Amino acid sequence: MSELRKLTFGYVGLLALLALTVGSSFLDLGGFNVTINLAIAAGKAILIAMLFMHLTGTLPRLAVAAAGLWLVILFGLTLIGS
Amino acid sequence: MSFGIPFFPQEASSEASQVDALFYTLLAFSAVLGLALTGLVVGYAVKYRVGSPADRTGQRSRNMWLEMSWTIASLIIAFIFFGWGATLFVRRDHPPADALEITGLGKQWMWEFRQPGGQREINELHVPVGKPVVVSLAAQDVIHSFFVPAFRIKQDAVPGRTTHIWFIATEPGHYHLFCAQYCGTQHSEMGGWVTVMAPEQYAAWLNSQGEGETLAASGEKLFRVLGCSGCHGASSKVRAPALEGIFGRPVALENQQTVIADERYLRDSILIPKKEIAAGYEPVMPSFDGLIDEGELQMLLAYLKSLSPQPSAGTKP
Amino acid sequence: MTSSAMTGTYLSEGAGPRAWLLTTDHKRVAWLYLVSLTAFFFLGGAMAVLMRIELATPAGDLVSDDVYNRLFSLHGIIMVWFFLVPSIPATLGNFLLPLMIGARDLAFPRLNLASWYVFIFGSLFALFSVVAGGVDTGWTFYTPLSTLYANGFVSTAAFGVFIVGFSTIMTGINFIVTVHTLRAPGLTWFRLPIFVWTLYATSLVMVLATPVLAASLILIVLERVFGIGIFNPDLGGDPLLFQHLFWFYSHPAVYIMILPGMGVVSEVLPCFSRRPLFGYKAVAMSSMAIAVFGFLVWGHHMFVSGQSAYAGVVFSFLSFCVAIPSAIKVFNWSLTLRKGEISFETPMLYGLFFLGLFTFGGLAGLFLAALAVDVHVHDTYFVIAHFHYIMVGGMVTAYMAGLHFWWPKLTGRMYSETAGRIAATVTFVGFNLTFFPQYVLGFDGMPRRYHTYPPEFQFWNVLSSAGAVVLAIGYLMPLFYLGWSLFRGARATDSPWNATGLEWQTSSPPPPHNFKSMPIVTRPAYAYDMKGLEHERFSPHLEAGR
Amino acid sequence: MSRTESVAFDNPRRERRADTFAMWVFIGSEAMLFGAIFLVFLVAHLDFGPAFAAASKHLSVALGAFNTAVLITSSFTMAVAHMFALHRRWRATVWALLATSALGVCFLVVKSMEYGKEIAEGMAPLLGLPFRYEGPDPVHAEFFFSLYFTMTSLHALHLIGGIAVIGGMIALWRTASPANRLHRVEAVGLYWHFVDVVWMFMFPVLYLINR
Repeated sequence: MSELRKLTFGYVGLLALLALTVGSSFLDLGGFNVTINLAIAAGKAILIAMLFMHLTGTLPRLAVAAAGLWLVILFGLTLIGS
Repeated sequence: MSFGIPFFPQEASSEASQVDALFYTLLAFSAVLGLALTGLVVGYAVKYRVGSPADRTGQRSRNMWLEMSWTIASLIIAFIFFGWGATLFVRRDHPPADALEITGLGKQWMWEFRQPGGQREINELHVPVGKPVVVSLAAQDVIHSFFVPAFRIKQDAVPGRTTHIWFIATEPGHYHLFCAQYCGTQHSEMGGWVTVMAPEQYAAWLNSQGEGETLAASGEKLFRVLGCSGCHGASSKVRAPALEGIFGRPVALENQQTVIADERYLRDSILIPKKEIAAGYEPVMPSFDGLIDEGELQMLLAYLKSLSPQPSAGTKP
Repeated sequence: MTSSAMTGTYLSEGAGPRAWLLTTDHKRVAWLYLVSLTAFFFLGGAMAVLMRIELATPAGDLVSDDVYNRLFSLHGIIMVWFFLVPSIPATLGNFLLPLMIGARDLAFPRLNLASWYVFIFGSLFALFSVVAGGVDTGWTFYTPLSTLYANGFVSTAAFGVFIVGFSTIMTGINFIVTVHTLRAPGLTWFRLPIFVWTLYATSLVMVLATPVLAASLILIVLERVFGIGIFNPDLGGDPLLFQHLFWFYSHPAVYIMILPGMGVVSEVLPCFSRRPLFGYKAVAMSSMAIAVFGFLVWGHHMFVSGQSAYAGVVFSFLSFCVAIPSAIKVFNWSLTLRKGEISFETPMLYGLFFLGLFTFGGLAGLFLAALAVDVHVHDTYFVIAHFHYIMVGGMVTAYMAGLHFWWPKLTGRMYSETAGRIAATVTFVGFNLTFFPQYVLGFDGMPRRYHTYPPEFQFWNVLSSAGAVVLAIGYLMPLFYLGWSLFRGARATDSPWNATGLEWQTSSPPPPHNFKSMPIVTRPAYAYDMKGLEHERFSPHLEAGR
Repeated sequence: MSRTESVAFDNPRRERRADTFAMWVFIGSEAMLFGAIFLVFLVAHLDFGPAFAAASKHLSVALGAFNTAVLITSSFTMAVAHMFALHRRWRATVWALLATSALGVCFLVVKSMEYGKEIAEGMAPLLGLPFRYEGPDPVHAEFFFSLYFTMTSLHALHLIGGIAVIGGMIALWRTASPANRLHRVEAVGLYWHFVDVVWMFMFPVLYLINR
């Protein structure tokens, strides 16, 4: 069943990314640690969204895009103020 | 004033007439546009009421040219008002260098001011006419807001930071001082009067108040009582940064960054000494958070600023 | 018509509390909301009247400062969260959205009923705070006043608002999904009535902004109950961060409130002018623009708060931008009247009054967006006047317009036209008398939330207080003649105003699942200039090919 | 009519699409809730970076990483349940759902062990418990722990909600039609995965600040 293989691939990928994020945090990369951690977290989120949540179709993507845009507004405009 | 009914507030600062110019322009614009629209709607309502003989041919339910032109016209007008308001606003950040510096402390429910010479006033503020005055504001408990309608100025006093407001009073007189930010039970009682006096009278008034201890002098005393001088003093055994001339200077930090030693930095260094550690020093300073109140903090800041020769006009964080 | 006209309608399907309290019919849920919101409106209104009576004299002689502070705080909390935010969406929107798009119900009928129960559950907390002794933080819950210094029942009130937020989100999700998935065949996006567009835009704001309010209220409750210090400067917290989070919700919330009002007026004006809405697409798109831009301007509540001047300039610029779509709408509504055949029934009177009041409220917004002027009038009665012109003069007037417009559809009965016109006029006069003086007061420098004030402000305050009494009469009148019409009103025909729109094609009141057969739409909205619209727009005998 | 749950739909496929869309809208809404809390954390982190980094070292990376793996596994079993549901293998679906909720319970057990350890060590600034913290800048370490407890308990509440809904769904399993079963599994699955995604961000942000 190729579907199961896809899910297993996602599962193994997620575990690998987890190992990577824990491992990288023990290296001292200055400010880059946070960036790397967040990038890996975003990677995990994309894996889950695409493989587990089947993020397809216009409407679900619209909902995700809207929330993403609004989060950018919230973070961006708050941080210019402080 | 007409028949004792107040239509327009007094103008008593250099800012007031400029803000009013913008205000009245906006008022004229709003009146013209508002009345024109009202006239249009009422006119249509009368002309095209049911049964009227008006001509109804050639009606359209959209007109690209018309819609584009009013959109663009609105945009242009909006940007003009934006630019005008913003130009006046950004000057709030740039007080003249020779300004008289007064500290104001808001607490439930009173304003406490300290003149540069140390004279203390409660819910009263005396200022000379024609001279720039900077009020450095702090709050002891909740957010308050320093508001003098006749000067057209307002600034919140926020706990945990110092904010500034400046003005040049132009008319001698007696003006309302309000707290504009809701601050609890007796919010509406919090306030009093700003008295604008001719410079000679102001000087005389200062004298009659007695030569109080200046804020900086109180701060210096506090500096010794709290034991700051034990480490920061020239002859101390513990190595701590010297504070002479620190205000406004760049400080190298342990994490390779550099910050300007402004009021925010000094305040944080007293209350949160571990936050930004000066390069080359051990982080041994204890926090004074909870040991001193806002008023005492203002004294210490005034003292530290007095150690720097340059004028200490407010720089906002 | 005889009483047999009432059988087979949603009203005749089961009586008694069980049939109403367990209903999943969107039309009945709308009534549940209507009744509860009316109660909250008059509760909040009574507090406003008490405040105005207190303010008739400069001294604090009627109530003490503590009581006064509780009055304006609860007035704000109740009016904003328990009336204005749900008002049009939860009542008229709930009733009309499925009807207008030709659906049998909202996408999730049980979720819809659940949202009302959540609303009631949340409102119990708020009512508890009222009865137990009130809240004195203002509706804005600014920290650190609300977390460290206020001694009222802040936690319960904030928790109540938090819960009501869920009800708002549920309604928003339901509406968004309904509009996307349940439109009748032929009903394309640009054939939708503007009311549906505005409900959609409002739902978008509800779904994306309310959670941020929920987060900030959770943090307030946690600070008060558990003593954590996120907004407490003594613990390293930042009181301004609360203002950012709060206004990220509360400024868009203003658009949650006003957008559906704009939608109602976009239905009423074309109907009584017998003209299509001028610039339909521009009005639809400007509703969406308002919903999006509304999120970019919250910092204009914080020009003097101590945020950086740079942020102030950015937020001022964006605030001027959000004025444009509103201006476009006003121009479009005005031109809709051109070459029409205008009649002045009660809904139209309210609609025209909305147009005037919204315009004068909106123009005051320009003053507030202009930085240097805002510094002077911020936190004064100028702001109070401005947002009451928008929220009460605009939103509540539109709500009354909609209520009168669709009352025949809701109830199957007609109200007294004379009484309606008198009430509309009394409201208009009372409103202006109440709030116009507050513009002057604000410019003169009277701060808001003042229990006592210097005597020179008394003249305008007396005018305003007198106006409040007139306004209260204007709002009480419909309670009586609409109530009377429920039992004694003449039977309404299916389309008493001869309006377009699918909701008018079914019976008044509608049957349980709205339409006897699935409607098919062949025309744009507001086809008032086309002949024979009753027969062509809606073809009841064609079954959809699906 | 009984093939759809809502009277508004006359066709189960359209209803399923609507359900999925509604879940995504709800997830967008939830993302704003967590986004706001993350923003609070970010602002504080920018202000008090060193204090936060020091405080973060007092959390157990081992337990945190273990729990992350548990959640990832639960997401996997949830995705498997959905796959079985698509193929109408109902018995296997139920087993996968049970495994998912068991993993959710496991996460909560480990999380409460962590809480217990932190409370015992005096690092929980809640309800007036004494805050004992050996390290620089205890004031802002306390701030960190306030945020830590707020964020993780909010996440845990969501997880408890998810477990409860799975339990309810299994309890009502026999009464539901195949179409209803499928779109319920789908809706709960989306929610579950979202709660997982939140943790994917929470874990590095809280546990892994410059070890």
